[in-house]
Amino acid sequence: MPKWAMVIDLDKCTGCDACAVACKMENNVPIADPAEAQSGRAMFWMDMMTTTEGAFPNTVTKRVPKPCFHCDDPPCTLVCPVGATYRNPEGLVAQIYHRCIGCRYCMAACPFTAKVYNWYDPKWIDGAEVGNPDVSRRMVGVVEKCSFCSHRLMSVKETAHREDRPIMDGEYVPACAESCPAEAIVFGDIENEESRVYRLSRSYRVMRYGEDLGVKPKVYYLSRRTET
Amino acid sequence: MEIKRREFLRLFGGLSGSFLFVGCGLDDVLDIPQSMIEQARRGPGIETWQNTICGLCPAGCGTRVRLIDDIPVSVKGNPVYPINRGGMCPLGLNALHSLYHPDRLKGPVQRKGTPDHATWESISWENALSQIAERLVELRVAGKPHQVAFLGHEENGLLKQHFARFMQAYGSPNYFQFAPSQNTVTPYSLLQGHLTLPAYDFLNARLIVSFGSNFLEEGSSPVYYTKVYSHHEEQQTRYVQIESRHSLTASNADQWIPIRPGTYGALALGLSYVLIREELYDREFVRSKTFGFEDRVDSSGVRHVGFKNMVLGNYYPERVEELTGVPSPVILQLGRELGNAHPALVVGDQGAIDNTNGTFSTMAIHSLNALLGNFEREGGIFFVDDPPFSRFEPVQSDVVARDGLKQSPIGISEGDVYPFTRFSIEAFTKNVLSETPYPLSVLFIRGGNPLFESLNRSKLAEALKKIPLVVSFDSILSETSEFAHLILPEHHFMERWDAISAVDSIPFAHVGIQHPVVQPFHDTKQVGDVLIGLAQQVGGVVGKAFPFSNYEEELKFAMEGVYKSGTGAIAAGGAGSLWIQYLQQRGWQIGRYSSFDEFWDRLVGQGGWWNPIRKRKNWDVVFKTPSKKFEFFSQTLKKALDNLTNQSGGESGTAQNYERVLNRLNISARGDTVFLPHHEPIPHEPDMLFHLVTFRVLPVRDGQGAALPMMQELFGHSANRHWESWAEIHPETAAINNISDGDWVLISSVVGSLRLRAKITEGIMPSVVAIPFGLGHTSLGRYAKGHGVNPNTIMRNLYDQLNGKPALQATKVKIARAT
Amino acid sequence: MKPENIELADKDETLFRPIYHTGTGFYVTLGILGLILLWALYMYVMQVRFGLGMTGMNQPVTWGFYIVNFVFFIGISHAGTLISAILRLSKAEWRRPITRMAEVITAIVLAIGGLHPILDLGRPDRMMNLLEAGRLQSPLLWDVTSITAYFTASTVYLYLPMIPDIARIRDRGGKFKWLYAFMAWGWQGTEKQKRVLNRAINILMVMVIPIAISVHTVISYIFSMTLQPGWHSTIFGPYFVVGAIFSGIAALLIVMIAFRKVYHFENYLKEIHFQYLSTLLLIMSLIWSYFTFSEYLTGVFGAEPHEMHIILYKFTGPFAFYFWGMILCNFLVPVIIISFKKLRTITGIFIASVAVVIGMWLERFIIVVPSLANPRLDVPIGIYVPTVLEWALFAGGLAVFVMGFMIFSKFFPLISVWEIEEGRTHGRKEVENRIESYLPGSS
Amino acid sequence: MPKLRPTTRKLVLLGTIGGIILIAGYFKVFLHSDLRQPIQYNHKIHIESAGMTCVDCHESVLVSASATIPRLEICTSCHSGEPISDSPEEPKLLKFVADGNEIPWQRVYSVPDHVYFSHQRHVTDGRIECATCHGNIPDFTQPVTSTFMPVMMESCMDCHRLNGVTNDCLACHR
Repeated sequence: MPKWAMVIDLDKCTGCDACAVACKMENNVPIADPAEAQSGRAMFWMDMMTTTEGAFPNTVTKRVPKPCFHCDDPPCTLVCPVGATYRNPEGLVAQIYHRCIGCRYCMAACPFTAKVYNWYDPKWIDGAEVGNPDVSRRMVGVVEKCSFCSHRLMSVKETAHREDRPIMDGEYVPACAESCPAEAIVFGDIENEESRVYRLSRSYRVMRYGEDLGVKPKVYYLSRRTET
Repeated sequence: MEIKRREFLRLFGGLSGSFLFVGCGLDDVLDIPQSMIEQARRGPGIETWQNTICGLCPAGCGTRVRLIDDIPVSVKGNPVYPINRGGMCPLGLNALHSLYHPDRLKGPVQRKGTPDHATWESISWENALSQIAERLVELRVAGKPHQVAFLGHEENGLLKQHFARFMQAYGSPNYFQFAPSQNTVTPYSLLQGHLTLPAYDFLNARLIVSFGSNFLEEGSSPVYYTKVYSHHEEQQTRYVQIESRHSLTASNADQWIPIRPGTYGALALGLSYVLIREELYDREFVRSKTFGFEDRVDSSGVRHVGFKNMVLGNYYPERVEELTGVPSPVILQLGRELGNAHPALVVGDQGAIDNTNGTFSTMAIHSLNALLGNFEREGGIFFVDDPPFSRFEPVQSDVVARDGLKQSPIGISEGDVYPFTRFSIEAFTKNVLSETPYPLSVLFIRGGNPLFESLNRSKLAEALKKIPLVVSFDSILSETSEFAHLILPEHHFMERWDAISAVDSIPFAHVGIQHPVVQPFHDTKQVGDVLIGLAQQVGGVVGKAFPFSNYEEELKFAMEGVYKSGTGAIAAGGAGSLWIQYLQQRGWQIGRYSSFDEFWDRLVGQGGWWNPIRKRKNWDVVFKTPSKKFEFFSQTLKKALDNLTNQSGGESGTAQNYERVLNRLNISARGDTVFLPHHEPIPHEPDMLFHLVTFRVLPVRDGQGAALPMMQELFGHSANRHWESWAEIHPETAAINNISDGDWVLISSVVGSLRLRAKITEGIMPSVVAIPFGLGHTSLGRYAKGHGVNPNTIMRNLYDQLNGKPALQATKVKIARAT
Repeated sequence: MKPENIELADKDETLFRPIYHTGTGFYVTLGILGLILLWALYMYVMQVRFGLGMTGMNQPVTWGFYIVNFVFFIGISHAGTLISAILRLSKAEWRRPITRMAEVITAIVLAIGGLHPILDLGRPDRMMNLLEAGRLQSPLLWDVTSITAYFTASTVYLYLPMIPDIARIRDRGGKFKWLYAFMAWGWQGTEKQKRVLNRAINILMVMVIPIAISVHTVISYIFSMTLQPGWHSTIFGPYFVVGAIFSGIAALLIVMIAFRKVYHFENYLKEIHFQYLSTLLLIMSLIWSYFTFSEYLTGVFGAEPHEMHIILYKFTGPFAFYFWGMILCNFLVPVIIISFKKLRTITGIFIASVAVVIGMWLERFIIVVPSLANPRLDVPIGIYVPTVLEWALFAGGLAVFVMGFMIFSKFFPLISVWEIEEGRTHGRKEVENRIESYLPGSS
Repeated sequence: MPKLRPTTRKLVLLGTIGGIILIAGYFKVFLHSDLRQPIQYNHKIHIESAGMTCVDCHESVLVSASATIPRLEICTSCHSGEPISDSPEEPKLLKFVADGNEIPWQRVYSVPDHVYFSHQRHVTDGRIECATCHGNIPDFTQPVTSTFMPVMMESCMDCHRLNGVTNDCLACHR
């Protein structure tokens, strides 16, 4: 069974936000209206964390793209009362929107604030295939989050099965990795020793958020800076 | 990050907070034609991909459009297109929303009433075109074709040629491009004699020192530079960013050197001092390929000071530190680094050039490249060939056209104001208002949003009102097109044919083909076709200038030239750098297409053509100056000033006349220094303590992205502001003025003031306030209107002395806490 | 309402008075509370219609008033059954006029508190998923279970000791006779019935104590089972239980003082009851302060950056006002008032109790919001400002509480009549015997 | 149990009746299908007499997620101009053909937006007969108006379980 993981090279990443938009477009993530966005309800599955540190002129601005980390021991699935979020055998932490009752316990439990919530019914044009028809449109009151574009995995699997071959490295990539102009996001099967992700995840530059929490995130960051 | 106690105290005030019963979410985010909705409901869900070129900014990235049952559902980068290689910027990825934008005009409209109380009525294409054609014919009959002007924006490649051809055939000298980048070429032409921007070989440089050029965000093709940057992470190229603000580029650079706005040139000269003093410059190049480095005695026996002694005498580190605020040890260190890293590349743009002394500053910056001998070599600077389009038949002008073309252009001022401008919006405004040298009868505006970007908005609006017929090609009603009489909406880039090429500073020749990915949604037309239609209605020589039934045909004809040239190749996978090296060694060949049709089909299918192989140029091609060398001492400038002195009457060359010309141009230097790269002081305003600096962010760029809701949301995401502008202020400044993060502040200049939220950040000089440009629209559709502020509205009407480029960093402001 | 058989009127007539005599004040109050409730209902309908966006919650402050109030109300509910059970179990004679009111608080507040998680749901229509697809690993489901158990146990525990009193009302006649007849379950006061009743009460009161403790422990688990700094703490279970009992006693005191005043129960609720209960309040205040101290001391001493960040956020940051307010209300005010005999008047105790209730509410607020507002990663920290909607629902909850009490008082006596009687007849002798048995020399 | 008073008894009775009505109403409203197709299409005749197969009209069934409801174009390949049968339904069809309007077929089988169901995956890859889910359509003389197998998650999951196919939520939910 493959285990999907992501490596983000922060030394290559410039923080251009292309991943955030690619993700929003791919996954039909709604746009919050201005007042809502300003009050902290803008929805990003792939968020860009920006912090400025250090005193002038030795300023350092860290820009870190943050998807869901798809932890191997996810704290969010543990607390879901209805099993609307769970970790599938391939290590994807999935969100089943129609099971979700909107208690937001998973959001409170996620140490990385990776989940977003539909505070209002998002506006879609009735019946029109707005955006990506491969991804469902969510409704008011459910939690959603980065899915590693699992719908792409499903279609890749279908093709691979039809052609009777294993999934190749780089065949299944989420929208963010695909659109990154800096090629900073690499995606693949971390259990496959031939894969780029496997190689990169063993780099001396690697770090993960929340490693001390023991949740085993599957998003690895590469950075020459000692602390990211 | 800090938040306000006040906001929390509201808690027990309790009744505040957003409380909306309606208006949750955005209404009608998109406007999708009903037929498509039906199609989506019934279709089998067959997926297809089409390659085209993104048209949301002039960078021209290759895109792949994903269609399900012929409905575009997403856009991503074209992995084989040489500029972006599969990468995309946020704006480009959001292209579909511009296609489905609910405020796109559904067809041509005509204005009834004044611009302030306008109603827009639909009008048929035939009617609209015949109205315009009638006027054009009338003007030609009256012998006044020069009273027609065409204001383009950043079009390049074939379309630019198309517009120019139309205007030439019609007989008007007034084809201008209103793009802020238009005049950036002046310093390079003064030093090198070229009227195109140089291209930089970033890929092979080991050290890149950028003077205010925020190329990752504001460059001509941010995606290309981002690709290069990430490639550099592997080969460990060092980036040094010199800028007043900690921009995206600065934050990704290895070193950020904050500098006072308007003093970039002084720092560059300070670095020259170090290079010269420590003899780290390329002596062989300087000796053989430059002019005016050493002192010299001219033919008439007058002694002229050279660049070397001028620099050594004036720009010693302590003085430069005083001018720029950059500590002298940093100057020394950077100077030595420049001299020791091979190849080291110096680029200057936005920050450096956007000031009243921009031309001289950029000359000083570019001189560093000469000192380093960075011409025609790896990791250096060169000029890219134009793509080998087919040659068009020369335009057969008639008498009317010839007379019209002899008239002086209306976008350029007479005499000693902006002697090197290609187009000055300020001069244009003045000329139109004063009807000198002639009144303007018809104005076409295509692309951009001059009124939004101009520093002198009210005057420009008046000028537009004065023109009897203004025709705009905007697809969404904008600030500028509100002043148009007719709007002939153009196709969305996914609906039209076009060729995108010669993007500034991309170091290889390329052509990207835009082709219709979808049937046009609305009753719109490609501008090229509109002009062909007009030309044919005008008839005569004008009609004959376009022997094509439509623009697509013209495009095909032009590309035949590319096919026949036998150079370059259609963009394809696997064209990595190794492969290019291999081809370079063995000679580049196509030979894979049996016919033009095959070439054409593949070209349209793959998205474009490129030629990474550049022929080495002779030095007399590289330097087109009078001396055929790099001129530290610009003879072109000298000649121009001499001419001005002669024109201004009196005895030629007298000191008194010179003095007057220099004063008029606001040049404070005297003697030979005037013609050498030097630092000119910027306007001083004693009671205003802060420099106002603006910047552009990727999602919105020149303001057109503000029409898209997702880009509005992303606009200030990094500053935790959405759909809103903010002012970046240094903590020290904030403390003095008792401002904390998120407070409302009032930024006032002598022109006006803006109220916006403060963002306290260590990433800015204490003497600088930075406001992002792009929001503050009063038009441009429902999503752009009424969000944020436009910093250009409080800028003083200041321009570069030599080329009339708006001085976007020259205004000084004061800050106060707003209530 | 007039009793049919006046001769049945006994010396505890005061206790029955509220059932038969209703003043205009009652209707006015009820009307006002009813309006508040309607307002809250309207607001809730709006919330269901438009979504939780109507509240002040956002990213990352995903929990706000509803969860705060949930913990707060459930905490108050501990007043009742638990205290009454402990007092019964320890055979404290002074408990007799108190137990009923305490148990009523539990039943009503538990119902209100238990509803709060439902108010908080984004999709209340999918509530049944909890039963159909419930995952027992989720602390939220532990809550559902233990609150249901506690609610069942405490309503039964309220109901059983009420049977003799209901029978008495039934016998007195008057309106709703069928209701009383139904509820009295054929009580005739025979020895056998009494024995069975006592037995049932004894079993229940032993059962109720662990259930009650489990309820609040489990509620604390909702927080402490996550990895969030400020929440992930082993002390949370007992800390919450103590806090619950603490706020419960305060609420009980408020209710007692209010009804004593309104229904003239001075004869039953004497100074001594308040003295005893306030002593208990003082003890709980001290225990609570001890727990608070331990909780924050470990945090400060360990100074783990995230933990410390949140502690500072509470101590000196935007939440300092609430934090120190909480210390004032929960520690300084009750300790000062109750320690000094001069201040320990009914008014004084009332003030202290109100302070404690407010303080405990602040405590819940301080636990829930700051941890959420300061996520571990450098994403923008949240600002939480509740909207009118949340205030309305809070007010609605309080209104239901008061209304519930008022309506209850119109149907049943607020003080257990038969237990008072029992106290008069058996109590004195029993206590004498008991004391006898404590003394040295007795067998 | 104490004896109930008449009022109580009445209440209980009323409550029971009301409940029954409500439940019946629920089923009436939500489960009863009252579809009317625009043309009384006869599958049997087309398959038996005309010798057609499912794929002839539902042309995408083997290659895409959606089987597609036939477009008018498919009908016109046989039915154009003169009627070829004496069925009273054919003139209706010819009217649609003459007007060039698509026939407003009512969709019977549909999965919600959050479910991904692919015909290709089931028919081409999984080799499942059409009849397994759609019933014996070749015997239908009337158009389809109700589902043969209820389109419910249980039906899917049962079948998946029986055939040893994954029941991972992500396999179908998106």
